[in-house]
Amino acid sequence: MKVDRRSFLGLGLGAAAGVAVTPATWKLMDDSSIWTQNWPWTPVPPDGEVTFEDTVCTLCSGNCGISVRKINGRPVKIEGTTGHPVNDGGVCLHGISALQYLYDPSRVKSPMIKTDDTWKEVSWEKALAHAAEALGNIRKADNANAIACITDNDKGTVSGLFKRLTTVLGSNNYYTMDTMEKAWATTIDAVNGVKAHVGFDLKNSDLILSFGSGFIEGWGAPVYNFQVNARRKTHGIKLIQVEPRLSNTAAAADKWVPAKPGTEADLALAICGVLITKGLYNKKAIQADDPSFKAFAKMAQEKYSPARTARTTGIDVASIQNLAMAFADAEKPVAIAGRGKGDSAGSTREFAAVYALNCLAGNINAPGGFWLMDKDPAEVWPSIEMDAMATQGFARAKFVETDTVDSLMAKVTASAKSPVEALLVYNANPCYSLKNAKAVTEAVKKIPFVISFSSYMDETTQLADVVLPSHMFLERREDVSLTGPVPLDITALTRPMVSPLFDTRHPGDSVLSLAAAMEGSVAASFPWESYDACLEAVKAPVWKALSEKGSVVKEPVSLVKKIERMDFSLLLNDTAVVAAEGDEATYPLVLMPVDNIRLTGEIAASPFAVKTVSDKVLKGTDSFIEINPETADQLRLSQGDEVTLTTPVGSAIVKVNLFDGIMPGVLAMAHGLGHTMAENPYVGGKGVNVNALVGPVMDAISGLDAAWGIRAKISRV
Amino acid sequence: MLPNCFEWAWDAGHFLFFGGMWYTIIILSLGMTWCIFKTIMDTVSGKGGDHH
Amino acid sequence: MSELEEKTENGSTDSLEMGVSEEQKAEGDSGIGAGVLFFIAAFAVCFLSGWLLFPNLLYSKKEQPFNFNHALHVEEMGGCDSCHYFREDGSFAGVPKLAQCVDCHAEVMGDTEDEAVFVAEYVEKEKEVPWLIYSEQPDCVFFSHSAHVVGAQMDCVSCHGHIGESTTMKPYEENRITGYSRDIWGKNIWGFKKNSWDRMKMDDCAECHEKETGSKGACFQCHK
Amino acid sequence: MDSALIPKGANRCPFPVFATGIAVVGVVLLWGVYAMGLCWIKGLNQTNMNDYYGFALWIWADLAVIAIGGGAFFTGLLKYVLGIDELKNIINLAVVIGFICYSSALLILAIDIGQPLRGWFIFWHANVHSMLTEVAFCLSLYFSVLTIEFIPLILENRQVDKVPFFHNLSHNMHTAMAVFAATGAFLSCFHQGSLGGVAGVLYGRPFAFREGLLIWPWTFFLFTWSAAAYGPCFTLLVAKMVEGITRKKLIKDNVIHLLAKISGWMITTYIVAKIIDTIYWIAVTAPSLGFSVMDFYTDNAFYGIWILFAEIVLGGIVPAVILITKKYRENSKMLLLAIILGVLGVCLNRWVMVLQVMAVPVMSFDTWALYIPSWQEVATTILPVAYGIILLALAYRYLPMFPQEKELSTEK
Amino acid sequence: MTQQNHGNAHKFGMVIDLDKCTGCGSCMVACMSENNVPFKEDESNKKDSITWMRVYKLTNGKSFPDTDVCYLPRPCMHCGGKGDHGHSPCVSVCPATATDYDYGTGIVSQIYTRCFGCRYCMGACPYHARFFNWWDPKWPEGMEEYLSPDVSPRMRGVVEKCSFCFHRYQAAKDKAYLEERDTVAEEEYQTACTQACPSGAITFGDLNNPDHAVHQLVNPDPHHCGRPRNPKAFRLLERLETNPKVYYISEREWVRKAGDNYLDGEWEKAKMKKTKGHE
Repeated sequence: MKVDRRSFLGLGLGAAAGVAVTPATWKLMDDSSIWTQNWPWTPVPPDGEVTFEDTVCTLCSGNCGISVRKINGRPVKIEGTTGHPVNDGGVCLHGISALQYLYDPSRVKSPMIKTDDTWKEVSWEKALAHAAEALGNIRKADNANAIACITDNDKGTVSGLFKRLTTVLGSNNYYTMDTMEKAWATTIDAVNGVKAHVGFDLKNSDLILSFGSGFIEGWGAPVYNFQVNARRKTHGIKLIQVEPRLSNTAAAADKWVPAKPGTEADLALAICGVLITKGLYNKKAIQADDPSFKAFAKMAQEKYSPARTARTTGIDVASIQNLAMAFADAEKPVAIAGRGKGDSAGSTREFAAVYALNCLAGNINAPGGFWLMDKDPAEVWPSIEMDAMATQGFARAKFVETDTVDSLMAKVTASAKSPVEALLVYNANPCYSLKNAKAVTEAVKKIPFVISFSSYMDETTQLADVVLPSHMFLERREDVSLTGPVPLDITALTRPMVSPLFDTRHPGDSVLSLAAAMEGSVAASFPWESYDACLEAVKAPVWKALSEKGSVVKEPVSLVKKIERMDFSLLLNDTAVVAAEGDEATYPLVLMPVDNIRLTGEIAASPFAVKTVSDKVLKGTDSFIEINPETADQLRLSQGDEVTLTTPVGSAIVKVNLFDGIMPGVLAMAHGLGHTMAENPYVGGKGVNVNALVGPVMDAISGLDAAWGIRAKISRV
Repeated sequence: MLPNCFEWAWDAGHFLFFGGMWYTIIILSLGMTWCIFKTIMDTVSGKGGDHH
Repeated sequence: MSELEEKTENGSTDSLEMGVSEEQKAEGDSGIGAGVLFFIAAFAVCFLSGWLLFPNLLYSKKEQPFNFNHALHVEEMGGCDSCHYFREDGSFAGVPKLAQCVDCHAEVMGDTEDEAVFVAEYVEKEKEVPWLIYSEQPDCVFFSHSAHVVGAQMDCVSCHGHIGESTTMKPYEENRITGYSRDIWGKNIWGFKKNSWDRMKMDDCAECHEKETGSKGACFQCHK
Repeated sequence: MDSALIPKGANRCPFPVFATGIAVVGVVLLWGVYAMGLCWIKGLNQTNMNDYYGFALWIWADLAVIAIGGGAFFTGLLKYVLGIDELKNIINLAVVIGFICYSSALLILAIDIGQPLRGWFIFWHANVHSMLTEVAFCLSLYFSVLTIEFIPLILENRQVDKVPFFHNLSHNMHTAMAVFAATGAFLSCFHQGSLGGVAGVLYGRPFAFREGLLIWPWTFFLFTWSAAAYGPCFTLLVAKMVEGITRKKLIKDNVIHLLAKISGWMITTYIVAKIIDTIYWIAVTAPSLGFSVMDFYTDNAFYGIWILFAEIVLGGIVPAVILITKKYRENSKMLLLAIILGVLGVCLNRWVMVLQVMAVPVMSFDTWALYIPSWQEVATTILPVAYGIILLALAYRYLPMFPQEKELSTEK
Repeated sequence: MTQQNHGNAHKFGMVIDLDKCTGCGSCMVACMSENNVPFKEDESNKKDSITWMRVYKLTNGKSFPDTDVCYLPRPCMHCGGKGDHGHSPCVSVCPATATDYDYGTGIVSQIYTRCFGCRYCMGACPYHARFFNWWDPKWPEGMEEYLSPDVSPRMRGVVEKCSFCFHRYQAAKDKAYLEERDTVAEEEYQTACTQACPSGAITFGDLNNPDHAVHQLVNPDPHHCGRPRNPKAFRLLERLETNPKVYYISEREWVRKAGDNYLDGEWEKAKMKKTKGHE
């Protein structure tokens, strides 16, 4: 039998017919499509029991109460805690995406030491020994005061431990980052001579006069303000926003007063002047015969008369009169200040002017008014032991008298050899969030030894020599005292939602183990064997309530009643006026950094947050600047053009976004972009850091950074 | 397509749509079977042998 | 094209044709035979492999970590809901976690070899037992036990069969391509089923829903 | 070398020349296949499509290729059902073109869907109310009809014809062809229409929405009518191209002019209906939804009123006038101009009915969305063209497509 | 629940007060976190960024200093379609019934295992509320731990959309069945965006139930497929008769006008008729 073409044909047909009759083909067709429904690389989240656990979010000074939904102990969702005094169930977008910070690709996964520019992962013991040895050498070289430490604020036990460590090492160079709360404290101190914590009782006010504050864009406690904003229609709360640009607050406000940038203080003083001339101020609160008040009144009425102020602010006289009348007619008016989110300090003159307005309204410590709160931290610290090197170092003068990191960095840049030989950084990212970020980065590079306690490989940590990575806030048990300008006195306790993912430690434990590694008096000053023990000991007065209920709310808030003086003399002379750096001839325009609720200042935004950012603020890796269409026409620019933006401090390539809501001649750029985090492609390398284009302007009185913008010019690329 | 499909419902839409479809399929398959059947008949009776 | 060309051109092809037809005639009868023979052989091979070989290849058999005697436990503990219970938020706990078993099995109970494996490998090491769940639906399915057991007063047997009376665990058969358990996709490859728990695909649920509630229900009733 | 396969009495170029031609077009085909592979394996992120442009170049190519493939069903209808026997000389070409167009359309659809392995869900879990279901069913059924119409042509290949079974089969199929052609025409009327319905039913898109008769929007009837009208234009265009490339006269002029005349009258009636529909749409439908006509044609970089003018005047009225007046129709240059304009007109109509629908903003705060296809999209659109050329070349070389070829070659 | 028992069917809907909305984006992130929505390294091309809830920024088009801005959160509208018969623009076009209208709840479902990605529904939806997975979703190493089991993660090649957090309705029904109740209370079924909105601008509930806040806020007209009788409320693209279930409220007239398309002078004419009518 010869095998020829026909038999092959038979074979083929037979096989085909055979297969067709079996279920194989149909089954494979069916199964292949079901296979596409269950691709091995498509995740299948395991199901389980749903539980909720409450903790507090520490991403900003609002400290909202959040409850974490867990499936078999695995956190899957962050929601607001209903009934919490600050946020009552609401959460901002950053709080909701906190789990993305927990699993952030740029998390530092274990202690690291940098040897000739390459990171090497090491054990905790090795890293601590390396740090202790370096600090020890500096102390032995009798230069203990050259050790500096920067934290975000000096509230809470962890900051306390860092301050204690710096002191015990023998240095008084402990600095905290500039915030609006610090600027208010120095203003109150300058005017009233008392130490107080500022709070605005906005919920009960009926007129909020905001001088550039991002009332619904992250200022103070963001969610608290959202809820105040939501009550405006029902509770008759008027909002007036003074700002050169139509921000979200200005758009939601009942009235938007487009004053020229940097002239908010002048407008406030002009309103004071009008109130005084019309005698519409609270006579009880102010002694009319007080000489300093008389001088202030004369200045406010003459130097800041409505006519002159109209010229400086661009707001016509009638509007100034109306503003004053509105402020006078309101029963419980309150004026607030602190630009954008209040991340940077701001000019004391501006704060004093606004404070004067509140004093004239007589709403100090009144419901719906301006509260001077006396917050006792309820902390019990045991005594410290100082050895010879420590006492000698501590006696020396602090590098910078005013407690501001900007001046410290300026001093390091100025001197050939850096006065600071060792720098400890915790919960702060100066290389990104300080103005003139490039200069700050150079300064930090000059510092021989830097220890970072960050959880993330952020800009400052990239320059460090040793990283002692901290747990992320969802992995910590820690006390958190509310620092935002909210009329509440709350100390809360964050609870660990998940056991630590990486080889990190609680920052408190890192300080304790670093001190232990230093032996001697340094170790002796830290008598606790773990941070939990320290927390329990230091917060002893309120520990029982704190550990059981998770938070201690002091009802009613204790207010500073005894005010020695009401002295506004600091406003009399013009030394405190803060102008934008750069001369008008070469830099015709003004650049203003703008705080956007959807981006964060200190740490980088989460992938979800960056995803919500409009494509008119960030497109690919290009940042946009907002410019008024009129100004754009004069420069023959159209939407999306690429331009070079140059300021006295730096320059960058950005794109043009035409926005009718910004004042002609003013440029605005979002704050919170331009992070350089290689491991996190979701936010790293996107856009321009506006802090690299704006330089710091030291406030004449507080010494804090009071820059609100800078002069700039743009040219086609 | 068939009554055992999940979406199958004895309603107007299905009658019209699948009625038309099956009607068309039947015509086509009848047409083809007729052709093939006739071809077999012709080939067996040796009709197609001459090459015109 | 000239006459000549055409003729030669035709001529050459004719001869070729002539040659072809002769061959065909020469082995006419045996040729057809070979073709048909091959046809039948191929048909048989494919037919049998399709019906017998393919189902076994398609499903992989896996053994449970160790044997679990349902009958014994039902006798000791009472009904199904002593281990498979409802949480108070209405969700169903499903296969019990180690924490439940440890209530009694802190140390070895009884002398079976499986008990030894259970206590040694899992209880002492506090490792969850990786049970292979016969009635596990794919990720796109939302099945509400409370709707069926409490709402419709259905008993467990109608979907899970008599697993309660089993003393040994049958091997877990899983479809290699889709990952579905054979209890979901059905024993009989052709789709006939004797009792309700032989198969639990979408059509089976739809059939029962149609009967009980009058409609197959909206998509989101069973999908997530 | 392959002379045994070439139809009796026809002469074709030597095989090497043919082979190089196929090779060149084959390279373009492989480039398309590579792009298709990319789209299947890496996913549709290979294209520039996005959530505004779910339908883009591929769906346009799909609609256009089906519209110009309408020549097959219409010519079939004319010859077999209406008995215009003279068209038997061009029906083979029409069927081959139809087969190529429909197979390309099915291929494009297979590439275009996100989950090709689940493609059969459209048949199994069919939603009878959806126009796309109707398209899928009738498209694949009509493709089977086209295959049935194509098989006799293949069976007439010289070598295949020798086998008596095949010879009888092709003969019998010819006799039954009228039934198939009629079913094909019925199916085509439906799915050409439902392709029009795809855009017409979108009551969420004022640019595309049209009222209609029962469940069929007016675009349903317009699409069928335009496919039947412009399909023959494309068949004539391909005929002219084949004659140009092979430098042989393959179809007698009277057949060409007959088909052109019928196509002319179809285009005339179509364009009249199209104008009426456009006027009704501008005057009644769009304003009732809050849109004036210029909202669809202003403040964007591409779509202006020129596109409406081009589609109706250049693509409709001009070819209609040329094709219905004998003097112009007979003049080969004018005829060529008419059929080219016709084909471009129908392709432009399909472009507008797919891409401009996606571009026009509907919410007042939405913006125009413009889109440029990626190279993968272009390559996979050229893939069917290359495949079509190869198939047509093979058919021309080995299958007796043109009955009048021998007669015309001896005349010369 | 077939079409017959329209009577006791629910009709879940949402009312968003645009004067309370600050544009903060909490609703966007809460929705993405709740429903396992993926994110790419570059999400700045807003035309293929999967945001089930998207906040649009509207301006009144006036120049400085009369410019005004309003934020408009846009979830899926869960359209009832013409005459509220469930032929939503997308449901009526889906060839494989991967998206369906549930008469019992009024919610448009989207089944990711049935969808084969033809994207016709994306073309049909005038609100751009449907998104295609052009890429296979990918989470950074370890982040898959935070995925919720209530919503199945999607695979490339399928369309996805807001489901009014239907899994929360399923969970609420689970609890109701256990407690032998057949209805779900208003606060038991709230979407993630409603719960997360810090300003309380979003209200969610059953439009058919007079005791629910959404019904009281908007007072839907049962004879005109739920058209709002509150003059300050409006629906997006009302004229297209898609009958969306999401209502917006604003005191600002230019915002209400931005909700639909009007020929020149039509808005003013309609306003006069309204003031003469019953205000």
